Amino acid sequence: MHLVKKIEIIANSFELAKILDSLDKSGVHGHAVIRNVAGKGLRDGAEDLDMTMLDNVYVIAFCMPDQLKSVVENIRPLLNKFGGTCYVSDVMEIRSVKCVASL
Amino acid sequence: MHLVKKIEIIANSFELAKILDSLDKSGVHGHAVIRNVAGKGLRDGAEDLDMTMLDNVYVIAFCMPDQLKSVVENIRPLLNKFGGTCYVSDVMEIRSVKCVASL
Amino acid sequence: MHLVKKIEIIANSFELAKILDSLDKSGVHGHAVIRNVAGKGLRDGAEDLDMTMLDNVYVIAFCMPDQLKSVVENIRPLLNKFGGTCYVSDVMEIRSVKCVASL
Amino acid sequence: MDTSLIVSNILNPPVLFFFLGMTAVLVKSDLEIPPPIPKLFSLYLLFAIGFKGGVELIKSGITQEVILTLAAAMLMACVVPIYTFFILKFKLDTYDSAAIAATYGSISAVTFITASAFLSELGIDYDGYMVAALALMESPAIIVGLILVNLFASEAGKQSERDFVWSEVLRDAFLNSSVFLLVGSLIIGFLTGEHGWQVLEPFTQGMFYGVLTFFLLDMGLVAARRIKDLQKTGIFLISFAILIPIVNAVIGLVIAWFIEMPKGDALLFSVLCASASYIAVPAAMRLTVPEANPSLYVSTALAVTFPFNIIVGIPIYLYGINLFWS
Amino acid sequence: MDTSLIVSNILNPPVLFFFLGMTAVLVKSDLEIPPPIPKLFSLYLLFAIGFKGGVELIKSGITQEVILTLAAAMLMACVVPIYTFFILKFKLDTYDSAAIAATYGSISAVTFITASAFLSELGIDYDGYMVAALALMESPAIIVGLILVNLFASEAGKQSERDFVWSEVLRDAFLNSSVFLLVGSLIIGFLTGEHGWQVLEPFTQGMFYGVLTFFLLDMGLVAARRIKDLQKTGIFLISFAILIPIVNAVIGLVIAWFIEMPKGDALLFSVLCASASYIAVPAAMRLTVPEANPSLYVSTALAVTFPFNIIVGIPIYLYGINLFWS
Amino acid sequence: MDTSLIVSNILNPPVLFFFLGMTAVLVKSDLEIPPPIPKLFSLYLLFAIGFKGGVELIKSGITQEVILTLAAAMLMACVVPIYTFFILKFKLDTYDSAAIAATYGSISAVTFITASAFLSELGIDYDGYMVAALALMESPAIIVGLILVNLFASEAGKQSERDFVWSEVLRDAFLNSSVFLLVGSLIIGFLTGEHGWQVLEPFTQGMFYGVLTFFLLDMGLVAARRIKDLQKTGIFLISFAILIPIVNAVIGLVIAWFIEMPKGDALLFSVLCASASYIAVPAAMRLTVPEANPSLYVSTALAVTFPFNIIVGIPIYLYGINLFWS
Ligand SMILES: Nc1ncnc2c1ncn2[C@@H]1O[C@H](COP(=O)(O)O)[C@@H](O)[C@H]1O
Ligand SMILES: Nc1ncnc2c1ncn2[C@@H]1O[C@H](COP(=O)(O)O)[C@@H](O)[C@H]1O
Ligand SMILES: Nc1ncnc2c1ncn2[C@@H]1O[C@H](COP(=O)(O)O)[C@@H](O)[C@H]1O
Ligand code: NA
Ligand code: NA
Ligand code: NA
Repeated sequence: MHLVKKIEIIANSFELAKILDSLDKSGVHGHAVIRNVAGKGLRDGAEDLDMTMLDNVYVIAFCMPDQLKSVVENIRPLLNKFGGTCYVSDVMEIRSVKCVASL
Repeated sequence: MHLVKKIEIIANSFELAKILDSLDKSGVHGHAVIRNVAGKGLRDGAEDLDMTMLDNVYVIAFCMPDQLKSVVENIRPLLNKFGGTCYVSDVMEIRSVKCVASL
Repeated sequence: MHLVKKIEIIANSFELAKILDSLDKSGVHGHAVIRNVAGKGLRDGAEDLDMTMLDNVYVIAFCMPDQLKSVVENIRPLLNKFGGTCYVSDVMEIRSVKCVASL
Repeated sequence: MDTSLIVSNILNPPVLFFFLGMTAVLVKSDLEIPPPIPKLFSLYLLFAIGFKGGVELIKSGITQEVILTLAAAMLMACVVPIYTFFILKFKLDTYDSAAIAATYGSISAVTFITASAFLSELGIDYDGYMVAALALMESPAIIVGLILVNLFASEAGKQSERDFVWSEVLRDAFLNSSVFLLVGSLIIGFLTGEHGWQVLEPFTQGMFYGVLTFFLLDMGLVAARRIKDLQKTGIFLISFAILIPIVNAVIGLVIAWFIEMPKGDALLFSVLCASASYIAVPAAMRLTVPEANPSLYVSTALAVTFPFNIIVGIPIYLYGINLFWS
Repeated sequence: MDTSLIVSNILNPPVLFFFLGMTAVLVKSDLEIPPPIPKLFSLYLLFAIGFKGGVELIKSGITQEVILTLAAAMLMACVVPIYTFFILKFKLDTYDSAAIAATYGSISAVTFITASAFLSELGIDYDGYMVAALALMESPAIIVGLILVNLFASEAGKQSERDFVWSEVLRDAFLNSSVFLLVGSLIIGFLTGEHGWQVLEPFTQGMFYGVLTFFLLDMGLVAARRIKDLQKTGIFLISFAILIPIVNAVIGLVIAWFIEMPKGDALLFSVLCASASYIAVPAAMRLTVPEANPSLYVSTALAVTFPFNIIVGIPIYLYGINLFWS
Repeated sequence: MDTSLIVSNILNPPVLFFFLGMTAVLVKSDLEIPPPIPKLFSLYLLFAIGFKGGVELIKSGITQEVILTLAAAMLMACVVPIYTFFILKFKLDTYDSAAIAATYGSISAVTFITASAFLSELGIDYDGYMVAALALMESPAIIVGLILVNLFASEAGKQSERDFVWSEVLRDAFLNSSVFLLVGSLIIGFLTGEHGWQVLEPFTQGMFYGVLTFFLLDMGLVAARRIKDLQKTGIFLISFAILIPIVNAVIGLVIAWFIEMPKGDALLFSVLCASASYIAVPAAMRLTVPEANPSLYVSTALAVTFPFNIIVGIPIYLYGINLFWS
């Protein structure tokens, strides 16, 4: 097992393309995206998954600890501009032949 | 970066309103909700996402460490009564202008 | 509060039955499954949630620390064969009457 | 007994697709109707049946017959949960008994709709106001069930009694999405009448049978997935889930005969009495009687009573009617 | 004033189901149309209305009338955001003003479709090329809104100005899914003509009214959920959200009268002028003017202007037309 | 060559909406049909085509012609993967070759359905039992592909051979959701016959063309998104994905000519031979031959062969038939 960083981002779905770009630019090429996330933040009250397309996405990306700095630098301006939240934590990767963080 | 607590709750969807209320009462105003979560717990076997509306929700809320005690006090009676699971872990928040836990 | 392990697996949806079997065999009987997860890994480029059924599932299972070894042994061959990622982290369980990891 | 009615029922597309769904689960095919498609279909069916009922209610007017029928419906919705509760108490605790009793006191809209499609096929008329009876019979059992819990629960149970708020319970019972959409569509059908009917007809009438067929495919999948739960349920509950519908249908028929309902209405009324709720009541019970075991009350209603009514119940009840009405 | 038009509008299934949806939220029923079903319905409506418009456009041909109408549409789409911007600036900052102004400069396809269904009911004809006007009026307000922000934003605002790329903005404006599907279906309807119409007719025509009805049920839910946001909005914006549609409709009618549109077209044109966008424009504004508060521009358009137009606006505008056209 | 057939094919709503979907991706519009709507449409199409086939099968009966046709279908489903495997082996490894070969040995139901809609437009009849051929041709290629892997895989490959269970493979091949629903609907159509057809007609027939059109819009989106994968694929596979369908269609036509199929059946048969699976086979291959690269076998079938058949293949094959059958 191997220590990697888990990045969790919750943001409006229209930011998704920009977020994935930022991750990619920081060298984090793997990610998982859950759509249709309802939520409530500081900014605009409850997001009901209605016709107004104000639904959120939940993005998970696991990366090597040394990529983290670059990710934060790239993501923060997005959060500053459009809102959304980003959290980082420590997880252990179960290594497999096709494992992700090792490459 | 700043230490905050991540609260994850998996429970039947009919408890959702009560759970969000409890969080709110404890001063945790932000949250994200993923619906249509299938699962299997101790209580009632597999939840197939069928017409019987026994599907689960997955609620994520990030909060300040000092709010945690109040959240636990408010959520536990719900879990005792209706079932569901609640877990807490440490995460680092990437601060942004519109960041959440800092307010 | 009580320390338990959180296992997160992201894999192609066709592996789901095999993954849940492995968990079950390792004594981890509770789990939650989020379907329709889009993503990008090392292996086959972006998974668009299209007709080709290449969508992912996100499986979460909380277990006792001593079950972990067995889970890893059972899951790793699956990841080796079919791809997918598995991560483990520490979380605190909020104990309730119907709590999960304690049993 | 004449089995031709059963055969002609079974050879209908909806019932055959119900079988197909069950078969898919048994042979482990990966066939599934992904959520929320079944939800869409069930909203559609409630919308269409409610609207049609309203349009026909305005034609028939609110006559004495209508009022008698609705009174009979209310009566059955209140009596069934009480008498079944005492039967169930022989074997089960108060919570499970009350929850199951409430389930059988309420109704299954899909069973009703399947029966009405069966009547249409056979060219037997039925009145639009039976939809009002359907709507009326959904909720009372929830209230009766809770009263039973409050009366019979042990000390420990009394604690949880304090926990639920009656206003919430009443809202769950009378304003849950099925009742609300059904009654709402009924009222709108009543208000717009023949004119509204014409513009909506290709949607509410033309597609109706097809959507029902598709929906029963999903119900077959759902019911079959629940079958394994029946092991835990035990032989007592399985017998209960077949015999009680028959008993209720017979009571229903007797009442229908007394108040001189026409044939079609009598069938729908007995089907309402015989059917059990697997959506509204279980949802309400989980919130208000969390001590009861959902796999008991959901699985009996869904994996035994529902298929029983769809496949053999409906034609049997009609057979009974044919015997006595002529 | 003759209220019979309003009554006959309200007694239509779509409007009644809109009320039903609002009622569901007010009485706290758990009725909901789960995503992505509403998305499916809105795609269907755009597909059907666009296709029908294209088929009829090929019949009428591209005449001088068509060109005049489309020019009038473009004009209104550019002028409305400018003049409303200055009204809004009295009370709000540049960002909020520009975002709201853009919202009201654009249109609501569902309002248009409801108006066209209302016309069909009354047996009043309208031309297929009005759908082209609908498509044309969706986007310009977004561009005008952004230009207003660039011109009037303070220093601090100028910073964010550098951030967005015009090519992206233009793509959002002219190729967003509603405009794209509407225009695409229009072109395909134009290309396949009468023949394409016949094969698609049971789908695009037969189900149209039913889907619209179902969709307005959902719009009622969505609009009512937004009503609580109106507290934050204040009386100024609420009055704005009722008065400006009337003003815009009147301007629209005057233009329609000058260029001698037939009655049906005049109603649709005034409805386009009166309606406000709650999908395309808000999405674009969040990306390009993140400083503006979405609950202001979404809630006014969705919880005030949309219901106002659907319920009383459409029949009032038609009443006006009836006065002057005869 | 006479291009009028191609033009008349392209000017159909389904093909035009397929283009519209591809265009949406190319111009980066955000148009999308959110899941699970496309799933609903594909279930609907299988249901409708299967049911219709069953109803017509009972009319024609199971004659010698039927049996000959089904035997020819089985033959092609087994032979195509074998011969294409050896062609592919020139450039690719055993795993990729077998997976791609299986893909082309199987069929695409949507291509079949589009071809049958094209025939209906032109007023050319075809027999209901062609749906049975469709169902029969879906699975064998999976089995043949696996046998090829087992025979030709290197030592390292032999290891994974031990891993999969034949019973699971057979279930995936013969009971996967498409085959299961198609065959199930066929049987139910067969059982309920003309009577079942009449009650379901507005649903299965009336909406059919519209749903197909909508579905092809989504297929256009999906196919275009895959186009960028073709870079990795290389010129060899792209040529393969265009030439092999033509070769297979010609073989199919020759067989059809020998067993004297009528024109419509011959077209459908050649389309079955020419089409490649992008759902059932890829799913099975990922499970049983995980060594093969999915972007190779999915993208060629979806981004090259499918559009090729839909746009020019179908009319070309019909052109060939017109030449030889008259
Ligand atoms: N404290 C929180 N915990 C969990 N999710 C949050 C929290 N705050 C915000 N979110 C999510 O992030 C989204 C954007 O937040 P915001 O930028 O504050 O509007 C919200 O809609 C929520 O879904
Ligand atoms: N050990 C576990 N790991 C992950 N999810 C769980 C676990 N136990 C229960 N759950 C989820 O929590 C829901 C409610 O649990 P329960 O109250 O035990 O029925 C289940 O349906 C699962 O989705
Ligand atoms: N670094 C990562 N972070 C988050 N999710 C990942 C990562 N790598 C892979 N995944 C997810 O796991 C799935 C399978 O990965 P793979 O086996 O590499 O194709 C991908 O489709 C992603 O959804
Ligand atoms: Na009953
Ligand atoms: Na406007
Ligand atoms: Na083929």
